[in-house]
Amino acid sequence: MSDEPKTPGTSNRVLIAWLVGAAVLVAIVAVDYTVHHHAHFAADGIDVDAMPEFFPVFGLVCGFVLVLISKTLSIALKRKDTFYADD
Amino acid sequence: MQMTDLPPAAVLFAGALLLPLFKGKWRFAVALALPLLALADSWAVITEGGASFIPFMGMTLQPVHVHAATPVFATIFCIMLAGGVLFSMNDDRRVELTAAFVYAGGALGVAFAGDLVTMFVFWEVMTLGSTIIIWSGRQNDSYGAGLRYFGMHALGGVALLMGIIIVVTQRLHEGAADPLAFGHFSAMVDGWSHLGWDNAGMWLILVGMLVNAGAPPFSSWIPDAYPEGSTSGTVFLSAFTTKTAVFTLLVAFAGVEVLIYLGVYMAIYGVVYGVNANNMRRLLCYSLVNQVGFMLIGIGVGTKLSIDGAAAHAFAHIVYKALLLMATGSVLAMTGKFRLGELGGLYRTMPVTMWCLIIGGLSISGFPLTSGFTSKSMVVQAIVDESSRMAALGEPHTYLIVTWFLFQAATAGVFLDACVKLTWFIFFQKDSGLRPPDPPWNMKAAMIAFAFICILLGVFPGILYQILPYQGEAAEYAKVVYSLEHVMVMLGMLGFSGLAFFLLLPILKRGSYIHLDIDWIWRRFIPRFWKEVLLPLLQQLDNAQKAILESLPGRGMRDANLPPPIARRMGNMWAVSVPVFLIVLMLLVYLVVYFVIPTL
Amino acid sequence: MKDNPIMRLAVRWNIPFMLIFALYTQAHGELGPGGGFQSGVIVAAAFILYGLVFGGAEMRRVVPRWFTDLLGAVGVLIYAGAGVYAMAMGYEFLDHAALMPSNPGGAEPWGMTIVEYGVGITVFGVMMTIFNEITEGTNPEDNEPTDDSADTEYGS
Amino acid sequence: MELIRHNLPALIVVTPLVIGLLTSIIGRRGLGWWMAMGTTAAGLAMSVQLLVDVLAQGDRTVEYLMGNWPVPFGIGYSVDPLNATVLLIVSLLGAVITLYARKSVASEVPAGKLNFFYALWLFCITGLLGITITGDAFNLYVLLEISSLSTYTLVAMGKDRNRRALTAAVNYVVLGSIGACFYLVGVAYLYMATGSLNIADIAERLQPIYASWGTEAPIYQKTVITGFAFMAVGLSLKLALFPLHGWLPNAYTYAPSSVSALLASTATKVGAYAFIRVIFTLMGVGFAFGRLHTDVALMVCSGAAILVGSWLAIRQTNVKKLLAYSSIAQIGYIALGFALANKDGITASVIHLFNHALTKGGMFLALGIVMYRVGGTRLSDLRGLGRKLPITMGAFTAGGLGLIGVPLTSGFISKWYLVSACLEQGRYELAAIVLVGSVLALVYVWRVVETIYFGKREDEVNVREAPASMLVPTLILVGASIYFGVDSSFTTHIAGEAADFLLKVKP
Repeated sequence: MSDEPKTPGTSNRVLIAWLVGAAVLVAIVAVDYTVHHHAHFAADGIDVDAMPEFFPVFGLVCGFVLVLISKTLSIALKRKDTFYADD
Repeated sequence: MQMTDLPPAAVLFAGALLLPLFKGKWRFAVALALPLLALADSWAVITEGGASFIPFMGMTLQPVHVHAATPVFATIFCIMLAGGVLFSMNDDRRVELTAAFVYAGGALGVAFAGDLVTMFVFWEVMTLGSTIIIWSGRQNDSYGAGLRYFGMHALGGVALLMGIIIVVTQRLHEGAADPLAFGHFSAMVDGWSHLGWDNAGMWLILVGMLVNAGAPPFSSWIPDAYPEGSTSGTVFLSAFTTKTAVFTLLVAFAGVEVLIYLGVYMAIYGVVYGVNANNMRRLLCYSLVNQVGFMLIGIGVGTKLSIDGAAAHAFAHIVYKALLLMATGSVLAMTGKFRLGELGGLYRTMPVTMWCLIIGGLSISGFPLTSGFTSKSMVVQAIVDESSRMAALGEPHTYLIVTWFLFQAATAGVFLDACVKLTWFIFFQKDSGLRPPDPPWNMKAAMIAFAFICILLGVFPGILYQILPYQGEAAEYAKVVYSLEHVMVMLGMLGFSGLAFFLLLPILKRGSYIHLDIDWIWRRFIPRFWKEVLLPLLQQLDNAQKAILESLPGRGMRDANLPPPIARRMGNMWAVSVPVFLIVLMLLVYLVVYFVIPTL
Repeated sequence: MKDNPIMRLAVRWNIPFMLIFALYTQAHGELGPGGGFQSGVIVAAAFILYGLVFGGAEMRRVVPRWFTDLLGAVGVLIYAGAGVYAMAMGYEFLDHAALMPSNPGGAEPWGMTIVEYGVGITVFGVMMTIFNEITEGTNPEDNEPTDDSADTEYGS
Repeated sequence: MELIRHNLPALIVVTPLVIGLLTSIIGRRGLGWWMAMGTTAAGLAMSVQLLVDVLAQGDRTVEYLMGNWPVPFGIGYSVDPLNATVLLIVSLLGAVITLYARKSVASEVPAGKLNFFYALWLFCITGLLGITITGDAFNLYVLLEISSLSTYTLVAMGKDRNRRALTAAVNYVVLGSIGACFYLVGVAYLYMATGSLNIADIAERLQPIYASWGTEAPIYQKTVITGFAFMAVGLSLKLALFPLHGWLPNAYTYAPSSVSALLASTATKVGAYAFIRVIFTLMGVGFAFGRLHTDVALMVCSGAAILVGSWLAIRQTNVKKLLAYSSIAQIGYIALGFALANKDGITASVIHLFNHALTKGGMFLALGIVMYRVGGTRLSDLRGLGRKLPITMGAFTAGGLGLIGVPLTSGFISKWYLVSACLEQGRYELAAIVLVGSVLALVYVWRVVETIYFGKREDEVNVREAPASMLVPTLILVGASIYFGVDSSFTTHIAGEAADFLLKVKP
């Protein structure tokens, strides 16, 4: 128990982890640019998913949207976790 | 007696009876040997194509029957039980282990049920076993949660039973050769879209199965009940109930469109509520709903590949969900804390648990080289194939396109939620000061074994593909599963939804909150309504009734000036006056019915 | 009432006639109006009249309780016994031909007579038992609740 | 042997009557029980033999003439698959519950009255068996009164434990007598119209009367119909069919434990039998249901019985009374079955007569053990008994599962047939009521089971498991109710025979 509480980013190891993560994302973007995606629903004229970097963007947007939906709902539905126990 | 004469479920039920007789190491050995024995027995039956018949009310029961999806489900149920036993062995919860054997036995029984009655009986056995597991959780609200769980499943069971009776009666009238047979229903009734009396049986069966699958509006029982199990109990719970429901839906209702919509709702619901969840095991329960949603989509699409995908995903899901719950259970066991806000910084002292959790998390999000990738992508591919097939035929298929996009969105979401968020809050974020060690060896062994299976199935999908219902389609798909395009789709989506998590970290605050769900209706609204509206009303009625009784002439006898002994003997004579009045009333009713109705 | 001389006299004079009338009713049961049931009631009425005037205890001194209780059962046994006897002899239950196999028609009145006496005895015994039950010491009543609202509740 | 076999229909009624009389005279101390036990055991043997004989007959009937007087002048006993089954139910339950009764009764009834108790016990069984076997409408009334009068007294014998037994008995006397009177009035009306008292003969003589109704000059139309109405109400009361169930809950609750068990498992069953007999044999089903719409009245009553009975059962805190209300609901299932008047319906009815007798009998016996060991049957008395009386409470729980209709219990078989009968007639709403009734049953059984296994006792009473003489009969009944749920071939066979007989399908 000698370690002092640390916040992320203060130690070198954590910094390295952050950098590796960033590097992976950059690599994904780079590789994705070279891969040919074919449109899944070409028959319906939908080819947005064949655009380069569609899926990274889609992932980011979905992450944002879902979290925002959750948090919006949370405002209305949030209760103390003893809510039902209080009966 | 040959091995194939022995129903696999019976092995586990025998185990449930035997286990209390053993202690210590022997108990461990027996408990671990029995699931493996049941596995061997299952495969003996599967290769023999087992069939046994028992006469029942002029029809035949078929307790050992091999459906196309039986091998994959029977196998995973046995493996799961063995893993769960290994995980739970340091904990002396005797009742729970026995109940787990009953529970798994019920699940295995459903997987081999060749007729509706057998299926229903094992179905209810599962309800019983799982309820006892919840009760032996001894958490704060285990008892109440178990009760709600039991009530929910009892109602589901009634719907299922009612449906079975209707369907069997209809079949008997149609002169079907085997009215009890449990098989492909959706082909028997055309026009699923109409909800008439002649389809009522099918709908009721579907509803009964969907309750167990955690479909809306009954999704909330999963996050309500499962976190109340013990560390090992929740592991058992996560595996069987929902997956047997998936199995039965797969056998009976493949290709029923409504399952797609329900599945999409569940997939999104699981993520949305999961993001908000603070209890780590409750978060995993929400993701369980999300994953079952994927399976329902697979069943609803109903092509061979999508059914394969649903079955494979159920297999993979049992493993990684158990792994995730083992890991979180280990954290709970070692720290006694389950709120994400109270944890953090555990990577220092629990590396094994951390890596297992990460592997489980990657699997649940379908990361390449994990089992989730090889199973889930089958469903995705099936949606695309079915869509282009229908496009070629000119049939409406827009819903499939929408489903595909939402499916992918939910995939991205579950990575954010069940992998990144969970790992981050438990093992990293700010240091909570907790320094617990890794759990005892048996828990570590169980986690490592399941993590190994996740990776194994991710790297060598052929192992799983060859026991799927439609092996030909699966083998075809095995050739393209690791195409660069597939891999890059997943990496791109997952990587950047992870980025979204870190970008949004400031608003992902962690308080001790729960979020209201539909179960608010029966947990809060109905009890309150009963207590504050109906109950006073009923009491008013009761008082009114008493007042009327008091005013009846017979009542006067008590107060009349009769000599005391007679008055006492008359005591409660007035209580007779109401029934006598009813007698006269009934006579009147009968006379009216007899005299008036025939003349009408 | 036992201090009222008119009552005492009337009762004492009446009882013998009642008993004789009862016997008449009994004897003519199978031919004329009457029979075991009525005669039993009349006999019992005679004794009950006695009991009403002189008190139940006095009546029970004359015909002890155990005796009347016994008669209630014995009468039916006579009735049923005649039937069982027929059965044992290879006839149907209550087929009185069994009493005189040589002359089935002549046996019938005998059978009916036996049955009627059985009925009479039983009715007498039962009437007396009922009277005894009513007049024998009444239990001190207690004040337990007699309505059953305590057994009901609304949910939990 | 041949002598006995020939006279079986008479002996099965006469034996308990004669032995009962002897019991009242000489059955003091323990002897009374031995006499009752011997008699009921013999009765069981006879009813089994009768059932075998009946099923062996080509026309499925065994006739017996009292005093060799030909029908319709004398009283004829006739046995067919239906009443052979009911005879078996009554004598089986009678024998098993008598086996149980010795210690239970000794603890609840004063020693000086034991001979009367067993005498009345045998009279009650005499009456029930007699109602079942007789083919004479008036004789049925006499036997009805024999069983009823003895039952009133048996119920009142619970007074030493709880004085409310007296009130319950008085209520029962008043209502039971009205019911019997109504039945008698009905018989009188029919006698007026037909000049006969034999059920089969009345049915035959009614045919020309029915035929005349469509014409210009109807014969005895109002007489016959009024007679039927009186009979229907009187029998509904005996059967405790909602809303005429008022006498039942308290009578069951405050009677001695063994009496409750006997009543619950046989008395209402015999009432149901009598109702079935009147509708199907006497009135003729085509007429009773086709023209007079008795079935509508029955369906409404039984549907309401299921819902109201179950609902009231949920509200009880005395478990005996809870079971009594549950019986009212179960009577609803029975009545619903024969109201549907198709083969599945009657089969369901007869099977449920049998299964419910076993199940409810077993549960009342288990409660009797609680009474014997703990001294009360309120919910609070049962609290936490799961550990103290594991076998008894296990039996009770198994019986409860049967009431709900869980598969592999006999209740499932009955409900299966009942629901398919409803569906066959297209009565979906009735099928739904049956299902709702099952859910309500789940609730009231659960309330008790929860108390038994999860309740905490404040007072640590030291109770031991019941003596074997009480435990074995309980287990026999509950075990049988489970057995007939797993292997239902026997019950479905005899019930099917009974249904075929009533619907006049010749084998």
